[in-house]
Amino acid sequence: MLAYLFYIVAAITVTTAVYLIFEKNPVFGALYLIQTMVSLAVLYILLEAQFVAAVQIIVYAGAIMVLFLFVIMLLNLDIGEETKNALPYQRIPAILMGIALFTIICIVIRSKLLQGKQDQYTTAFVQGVGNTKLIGNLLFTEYLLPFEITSILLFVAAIGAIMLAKRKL
Amino acid sequence: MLRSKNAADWGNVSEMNKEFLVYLVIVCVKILLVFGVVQLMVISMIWLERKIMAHMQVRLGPMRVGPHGLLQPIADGIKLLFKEDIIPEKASKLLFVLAPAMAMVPAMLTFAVIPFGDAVKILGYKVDLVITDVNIGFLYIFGVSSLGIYGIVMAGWASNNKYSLLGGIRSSAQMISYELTLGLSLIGVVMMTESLSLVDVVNAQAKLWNIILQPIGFFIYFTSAIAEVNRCPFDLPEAESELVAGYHTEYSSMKFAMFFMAEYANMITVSAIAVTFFLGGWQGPFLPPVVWFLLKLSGCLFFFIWIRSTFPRLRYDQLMHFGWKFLLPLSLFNILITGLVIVIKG
Amino acid sequence: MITITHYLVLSAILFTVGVIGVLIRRNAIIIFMCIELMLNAVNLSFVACAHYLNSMQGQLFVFFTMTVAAAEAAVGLAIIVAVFRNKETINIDDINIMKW
Amino acid sequence: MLNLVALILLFPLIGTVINGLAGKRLRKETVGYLACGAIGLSFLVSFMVFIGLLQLPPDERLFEKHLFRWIESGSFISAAALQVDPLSVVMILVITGVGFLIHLYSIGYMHHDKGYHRYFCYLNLFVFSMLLLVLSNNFLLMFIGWEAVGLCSYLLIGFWFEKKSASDAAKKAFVVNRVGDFGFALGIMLIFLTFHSIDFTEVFSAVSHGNFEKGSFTVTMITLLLFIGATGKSAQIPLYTWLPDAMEGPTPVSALIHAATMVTAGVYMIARCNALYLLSPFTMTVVASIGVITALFAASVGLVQNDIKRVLAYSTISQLGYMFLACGVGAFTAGVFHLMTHAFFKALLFLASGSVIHALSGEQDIRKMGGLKPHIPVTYKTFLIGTVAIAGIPPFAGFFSKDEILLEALVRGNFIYWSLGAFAALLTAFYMFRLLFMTFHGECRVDHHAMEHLHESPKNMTLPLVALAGLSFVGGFFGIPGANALEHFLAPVLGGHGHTEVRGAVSAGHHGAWLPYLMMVISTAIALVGIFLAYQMYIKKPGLSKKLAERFRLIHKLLLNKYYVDEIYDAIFINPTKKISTQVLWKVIDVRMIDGSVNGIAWLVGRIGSVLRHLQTGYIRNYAFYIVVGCILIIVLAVFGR
Repeated sequence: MLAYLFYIVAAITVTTAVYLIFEKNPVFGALYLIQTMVSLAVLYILLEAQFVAAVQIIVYAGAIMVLFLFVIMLLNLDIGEETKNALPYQRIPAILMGIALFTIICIVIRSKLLQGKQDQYTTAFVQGVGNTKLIGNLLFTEYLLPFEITSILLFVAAIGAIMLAKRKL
Repeated sequence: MLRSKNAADWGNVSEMNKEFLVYLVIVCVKILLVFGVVQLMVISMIWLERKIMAHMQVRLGPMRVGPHGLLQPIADGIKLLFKEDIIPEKASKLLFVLAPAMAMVPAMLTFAVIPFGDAVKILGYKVDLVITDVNIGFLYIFGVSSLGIYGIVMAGWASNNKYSLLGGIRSSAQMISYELTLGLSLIGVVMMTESLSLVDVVNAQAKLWNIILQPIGFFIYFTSAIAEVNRCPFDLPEAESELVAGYHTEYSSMKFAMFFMAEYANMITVSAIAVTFFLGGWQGPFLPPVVWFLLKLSGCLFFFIWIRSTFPRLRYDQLMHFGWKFLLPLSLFNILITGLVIVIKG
Repeated sequence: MITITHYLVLSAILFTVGVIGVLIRRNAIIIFMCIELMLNAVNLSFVACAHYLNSMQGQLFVFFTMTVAAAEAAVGLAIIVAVFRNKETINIDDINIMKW
Repeated sequence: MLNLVALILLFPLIGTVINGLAGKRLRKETVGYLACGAIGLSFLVSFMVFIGLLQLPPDERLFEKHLFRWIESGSFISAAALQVDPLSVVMILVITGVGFLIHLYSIGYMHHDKGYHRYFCYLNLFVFSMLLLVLSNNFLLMFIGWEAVGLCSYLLIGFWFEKKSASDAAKKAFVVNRVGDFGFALGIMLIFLTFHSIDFTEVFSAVSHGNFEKGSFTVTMITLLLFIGATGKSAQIPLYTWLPDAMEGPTPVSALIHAATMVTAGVYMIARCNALYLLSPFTMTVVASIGVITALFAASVGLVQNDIKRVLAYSTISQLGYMFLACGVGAFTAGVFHLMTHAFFKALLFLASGSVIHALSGEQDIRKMGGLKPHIPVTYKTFLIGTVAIAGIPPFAGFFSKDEILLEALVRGNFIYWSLGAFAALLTAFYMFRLLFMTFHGECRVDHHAMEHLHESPKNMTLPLVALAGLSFVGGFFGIPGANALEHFLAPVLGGHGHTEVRGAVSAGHHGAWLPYLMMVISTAIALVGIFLAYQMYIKKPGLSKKLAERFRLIHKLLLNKYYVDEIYDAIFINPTKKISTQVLWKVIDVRMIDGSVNGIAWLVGRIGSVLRHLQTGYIRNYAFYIVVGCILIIVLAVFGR
């Protein structure tokens, strides 16, 4: 049953992603991407990563994509009219390159290059403690420095966004 | 994800025994019950609001249909149902149709994790009076409510009307801004409870309501909630006088009714969250828990109506300044204080 | 049975779709969304690996990726707005003055 | 107290930095007293270090202070470390003491100059460099100080760089010094190759352990190369030509750099390396010969010069020749002793001459002086003391040291050294008194314009004069025969090659104990003869000198033109170099080959670029496409490339 769920969700994810890149209208593109992200959240739940799933919805679907929609509407780009195509000859090679990239990645996935080490956080252990609690613990002890650095990153990004977008400060 | 029943077990068909079937039935019943009650409340809210506001403004309100206009919502509903369903020619049809549903669904979904009563025994089965107790209920609420914005934004854009679009843009900016303070105001409660489950939050308030310990948090939450559901005095996205009703200008008939209902449903949702997080949930003496819950909920809803009839609408820049320059620092301050107290108390 | 390979291949597909999107689209915002798609694809592989290796690091890394994505979205969209204000377009083929 | 040694360096450096960076905005008084104060504090600390050193037993008077690691490259390790031992203490006392007096003098002398702060910045920097030179504990750090004093000398000689002669003189000093420094640098490299270390202690202990036989080729080369450096810095034949020209700088600079301190660096260096030099008898001979020849040569030129400062410059060269003579015969203590006394009286003479020049509003030609004695009495008296000291009249400082050198030259060297040295002493006494008489006595030849402004110098200029005069008077008693304090003090460094042993040998040997006293009498007699001759020629019969000059016209002309050395150098070195540089190096190698290849490469890059630039389309998607292609290639390499 879980397998079916995976296949269904994966199909939705891929379909919406493909729609995104062929969709003329950016608003619809954004909506497709939202759907992709929500489907990914479902996949995260299947992978026992509840916290990541929730954050995926809140941050990606709820905040970042709203920002995208907001900008699209602000610039009123509703008609996806692409006036000038300077590189019409790049379309076919690009798609071929994409396929080549996919093939290579699949080869890497099948190869012995990807080796992992089993860690201590088994499903049973995680469920005993609680996924959120574990992440919180790790984030505020072992990974405190990167966590703080991301906060600085966000701070700087906020300043940068204001600097860029404001006409006059 | 589910505490009572592990999600991973679903995959094993052979283990789908009787117990699971019973569980399924109970959940379905609970869903239907909650959905029905909420719809009923929405309908009665429409009547109540008109009546209460009328009395506050020293008039009578609806009096014609039924005693004291009691059947007015039903009359309104029938009227809307039979009106012509207009879809503007240049509108984006799919989104235009989808938008009201998108507004309605998240409002209802939130109820899935709100506990409305203590556990009771029915026919030998222990039944929690909550549709499902998720251990990340807090995150769930925010995940779902952050999606609620899309209904309004899509409606505003799909209508292909500049007023609607302005309403949509306004609401997206407003809701992003206030969602931040909304979330931060509840962090204090979560820090004290040390759990993200709403059942735990309610249980932790058996002795003392959180509104006593977190008055600032409650104030911030309620203010942000009003903005989040686009109620007066923060109803900029649908300001009749400047935007000709904003994002639902082009809507008519049942679609309009759904927006209308979504707004009230959202109101009930945020009130229910307020009750759960700050007002002790279903906790209370003498009366049955469910009754206590409904009573507190009604009190909150009355507060909404009260504010609507007393406060004037803010200007848009005032709204933004209030959110970013006052509420956000205040909520951060609140978290800081809460953290300090927790650390000092050990 | 769903193995890690399923997830990784799905991730690869999403990533490739994102890459193709970046290469063939001309609307800056859509390109940006394609980049977000690529980030999401990578996130998926992180979570999948974390799950199948009983590790927590993958999930933590997703958390950091999201932070970066959020920062990137804020700054990137601000840049797009600024470009639009100057050039009245976000078709990146019209924004090509940085050349010989 | 010895730990304070770094402070000695620090104060002048601070003075340099403050005056160099902010001097323009400071008041003149502040600048002057800041610079003076820095050197004064330095002197105090030096004195404390001296006291600290005295408290140690004589055999342990060696203190090294490690400041920081400086260069580490393979087996080559050089630390920035300071060394305090009797020799360096004597040097720092002389440098800071005389330096302080000259700083004080400069406040008055330079008062009207618009480059006031620049002057004091350079002066402090110079003192810093000189202290670094004498305090360093290895050859490399010493070389830094060595180069830095050269730089300061360049800056100060060319202080009035608007004057062409000054800037030319500065360049000349710089270039001539470079020749010497080149030899010095080569010497240091050879030392490192030979001893695998450049620390004084390690090198000298390696030498004293007898790993090298006497007169070995390597050691001879090392010492000769070092000596080339010394001739450059200490103005010996053949690299002396820069020093007379260096008189273009302000007079206190001449006193400080070209009399008292910098030019003695070569003597100091040879004294420091005495262990090495003693291993090479050939070099010693070279040193002594060059020294005595220079002494005589410069003294003879000094006879006929008419510029007051030039006379003193040649006398400096001559006196330095004495010091080298002392070193060359192995009497290092006598050399250092003369270095010290010379610093006192030569600084005094220069400052006094500066006072004269100051009084005459810049006049330097002694033919336009005369009869100044009553107008500037303090200057006269101090100048007289200086002159008597340099001429070698007991009991003034110069007598003891010069007499000692001549004695050593006779005892350790041979009769030729002594006779040449004695003759030079005669000439010294003669030309110094000629200078004195022509300046202060006789009829007044000053033009009336300058006469109106004739005045004694202010207090802060005469005070250093008096102090130095005192030192010139008593300076000799440090090394008075019999109770030779300086010699005992220096013995640990300059060791058994010092004076005492010789005295012992003298008293016990075939010469007999009477020799030193006989020598004293002879020295005094020689000086008196010189003075008498000068008196006869310039006071009694003023026309005599002219007659003599006409009688020996050829010799006079030769001397007046300084043996045409500058012209010879021009013809042999400078003009051919210029020609080769212009015709070959510039027009062929530089323009055709170097410029040509550089331009050719630039042209080639330009051509390639103009083709390649078409890859840069400005389309982001294009770049992204290249990136994807690159990624694929990298992954392919990573997967299949192993």
